[in-house]
Amino acid sequence: MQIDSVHDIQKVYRELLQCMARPGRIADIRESAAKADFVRECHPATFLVIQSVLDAEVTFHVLGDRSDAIRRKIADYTFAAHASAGEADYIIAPAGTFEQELLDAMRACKAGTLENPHQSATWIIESEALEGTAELKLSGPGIRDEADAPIALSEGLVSARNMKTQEFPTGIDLIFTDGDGRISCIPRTTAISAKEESAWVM
Amino acid sequence: MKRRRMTEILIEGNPELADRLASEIRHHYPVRELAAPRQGLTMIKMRETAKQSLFYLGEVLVTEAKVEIGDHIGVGIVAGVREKLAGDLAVIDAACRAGLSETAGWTAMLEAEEIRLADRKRRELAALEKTKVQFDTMEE
Amino acid sequence: MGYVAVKGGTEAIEASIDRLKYERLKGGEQVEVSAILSSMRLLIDQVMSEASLYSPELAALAIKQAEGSMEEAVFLLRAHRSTLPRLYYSETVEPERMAVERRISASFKDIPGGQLLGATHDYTHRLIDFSLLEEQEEERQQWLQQYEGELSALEDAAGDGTYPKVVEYLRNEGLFETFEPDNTEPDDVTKNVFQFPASRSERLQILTRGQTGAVTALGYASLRGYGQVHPTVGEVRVGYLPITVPAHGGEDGDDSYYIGSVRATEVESFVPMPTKGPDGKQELRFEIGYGICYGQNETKAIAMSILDQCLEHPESDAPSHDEEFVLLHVDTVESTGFISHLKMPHYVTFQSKLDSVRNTRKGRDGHES
Amino acid sequence: MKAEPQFAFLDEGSKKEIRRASLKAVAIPGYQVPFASREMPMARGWGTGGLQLTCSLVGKDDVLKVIDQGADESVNAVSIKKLVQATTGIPVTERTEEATLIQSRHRIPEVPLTKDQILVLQVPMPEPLRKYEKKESVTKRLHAESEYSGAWLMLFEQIMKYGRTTTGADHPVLVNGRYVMAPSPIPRFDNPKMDHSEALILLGAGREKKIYAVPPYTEIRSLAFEDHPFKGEDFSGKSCRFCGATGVFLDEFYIEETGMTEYQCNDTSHCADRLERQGEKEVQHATI
Repeated sequence: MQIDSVHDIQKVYRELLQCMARPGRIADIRESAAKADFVRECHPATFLVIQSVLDAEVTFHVLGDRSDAIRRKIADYTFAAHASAGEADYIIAPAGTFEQELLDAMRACKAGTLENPHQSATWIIESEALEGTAELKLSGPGIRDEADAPIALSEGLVSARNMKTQEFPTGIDLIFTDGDGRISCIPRTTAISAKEESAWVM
Repeated sequence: MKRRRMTEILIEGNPELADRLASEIRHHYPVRELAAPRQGLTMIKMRETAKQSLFYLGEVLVTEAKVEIGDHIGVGIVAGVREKLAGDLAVIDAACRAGLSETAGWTAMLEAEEIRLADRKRRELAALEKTKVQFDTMEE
Repeated sequence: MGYVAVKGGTEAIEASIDRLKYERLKGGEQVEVSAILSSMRLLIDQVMSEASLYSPELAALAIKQAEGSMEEAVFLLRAHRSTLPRLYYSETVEPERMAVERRISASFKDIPGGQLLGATHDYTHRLIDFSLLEEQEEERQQWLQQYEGELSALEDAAGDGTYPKVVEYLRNEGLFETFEPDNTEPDDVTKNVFQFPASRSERLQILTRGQTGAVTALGYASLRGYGQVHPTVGEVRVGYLPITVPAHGGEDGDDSYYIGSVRATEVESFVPMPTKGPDGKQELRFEIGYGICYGQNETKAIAMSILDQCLEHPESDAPSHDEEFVLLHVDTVESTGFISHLKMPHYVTFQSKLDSVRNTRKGRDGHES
Repeated sequence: MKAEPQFAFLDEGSKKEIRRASLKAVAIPGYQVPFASREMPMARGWGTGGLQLTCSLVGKDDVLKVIDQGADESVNAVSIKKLVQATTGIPVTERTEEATLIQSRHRIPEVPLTKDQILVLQVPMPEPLRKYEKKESVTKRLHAESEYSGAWLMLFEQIMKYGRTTTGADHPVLVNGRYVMAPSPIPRFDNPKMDHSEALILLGAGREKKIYAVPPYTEIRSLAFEDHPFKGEDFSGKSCRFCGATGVFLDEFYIEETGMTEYQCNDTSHCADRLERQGEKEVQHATI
């Protein structure tokens, strides 16, 4: 079945919006993702998120060693232009991206300015399965008290992200996708803290 | 004949010429319609003369059609609502891109139409010329 | 105060729309779109210019639907534009390629190529012509035949309809600064957000699609003293600009598609501005204000050229030099929309204000007395 | 010469831009994200910002409610519903509980909204600082620097002059302790409904080309001084003449025959609901 460029994309967007508004919420877009089974280069969920926000008016950057194939696919489907990690509006970190490369790009990417905080990079990160036990606690706007986040985030990533968001309203917003058609978000306003039993403390 | 010159003759000239050329192709080759004539917009990019910079003047309504002959895609674009002409232009464009033998015989017809257009333009210019203010100085 | 059934709004709207149609039809006679197209040239021009959409056919249809209301007709085209895909961007239109129908200069008595009056209302006396009441089809045809007959007897003119620009002639004399062609891609206010300070391309785009009356009023204000630009019109020209679209994979301009032409009015205004000479002494130099709009609308194009020049000099504190003041208030859809929204009910906001006003009368200590 | 019908009027490219701006707005609560507002077949100032948000959000499974000044059957609300229905075919409802998308002008419904609903508010003037600073370039900087002394000064001056703040609707709020925001011209009565709302609230200003948001569970504080606390419109001792409701926003009517002032629910669907439960079948309501 083909992806319906109007209705599937609308569904994905609505889930994405609710995820951005409710950090830590896991949304299931499997039904639409199943139609993107022709996509081999990245998770079908990643492809759908990309389809719902990218077009010729924005730029993107792909990390990882398979970046050429993914880049071509995205450019073909969205007409978005590729740009460096420091300039791109969207940065895509496919599964298997080396942590060092990801951290370097996170340091380099746009975080917006105090006057134009929206001119910042949005990250689309392919993650381990977004389910199971939460390693992290989230708090901030969109969250009543605290939320569990079953998102596997390395200590390095959390600290690079926190560096980038410490001067609100500048910052970066993260979208996570997994191989089973799930998505979740952590916007810049979210405070990430380790569960008490966790091995590391921020 | 180059595309710029040819499309101007076909669009400014008598649309029967485009119809005749396109019919000839349709008669001999299978023409696949990729996009039926549809309306859309073309944004006009313009240079201004104060600082020589570029800006967008506005959009113009166009009719566009796309066809395929063999492996060759042809595009017809014309300002205004002119669906028949857009379709014919697309066929003619595909024929030229494919280098079909019929196109070789078109030059004379196009040139004849071009001459007719030039005549019309010269008459138009002469008429405008009558509204020119003459500043002849009186000399003995 | 009567009670209206809960379905009242829906029914009233239907009835109101019927009433509107009745107003349009009750006179008995209807003007055909083709008649508007062939006889309302300048109205169509103005609608296309403010709509920023060149299509005489659609403009004529919109005029009929809008019962001749300028703001409604423009609104219809703007909204229709939102539903159409933008298929192409043209190649850069170089203004000297205009096939000129009319050009005049106020700066010189004679200009290279001559003053060409073309068609203009400027020298008609504005007396109502009652003979138009009885104008007959036969008469019109006769006049046309005679006029066209005279034309065919004329000797062929030389040239291709293009003319040198007055400004180039003065640039060659060193009176104007020369600029290298700047091919920076323009910004597009209809696709991307614009922020202040606006770019030159954004300013020109907003002004060229501005409401004729608004652009004229602000240009006039500048002339009268709420601004510091009082120009001499270097050149006004009216004519057709050829439009071409690049071919995918095309090699050069000869490979591109010619798609037709659009009529436009273009103006260069000359404004003397103080500047520092090479020896540090104050001297004057001419600068150019640029104006252009779809169709023949010379007042708007001249007013635009004044405002363009004003906005190039934000150092003046006059309102016509303030880009937020000018650019945020000249769009017809925005200004007429916001003015007209005052017709909507505001009883919640009024109730809220009423509460505040009553409270202030209860006592000054913040407590109910 | 006919155009292809497009689901929810806007083309997909326009929707994408609005969606990108909305996502940023949610990520930066209270910050006004600029967007290239599209021209709609409805006048600027008549809810085109809200309508663009609704069109970017709406899907086949949605149920839409539109209210204007509290009324579902206001002509403007009807007109918006007609447009969305004609381009999407989705059902509309007057019952707040049934709606998944609620577009509103100047009111937040009396029935508390839930996490499965999105509230879209139409905004005429999104800039809360515009009353004392006319330039956009300056207000942008003031927001960047969190320089809100002007907003406080305005309230302070009102207290000096009148002994209390005299704001009507659109009383400014502080979002998540960072941005001062115009809540749109909702009455002060509705401001507290924004605080830690279960529903996501999106605000759209079409003419001014801004989108901003209040995510769920976000702190919204109405600007006020400790010795002059914020107060909503006061309807104490008054009740709806139809359903008898108290503690709701009321419209005031002068009854000619009796020379008396009477009150009725401003939220017409809330009132109708109560009446229905009280056994009244035929509901009559004044609307404009």
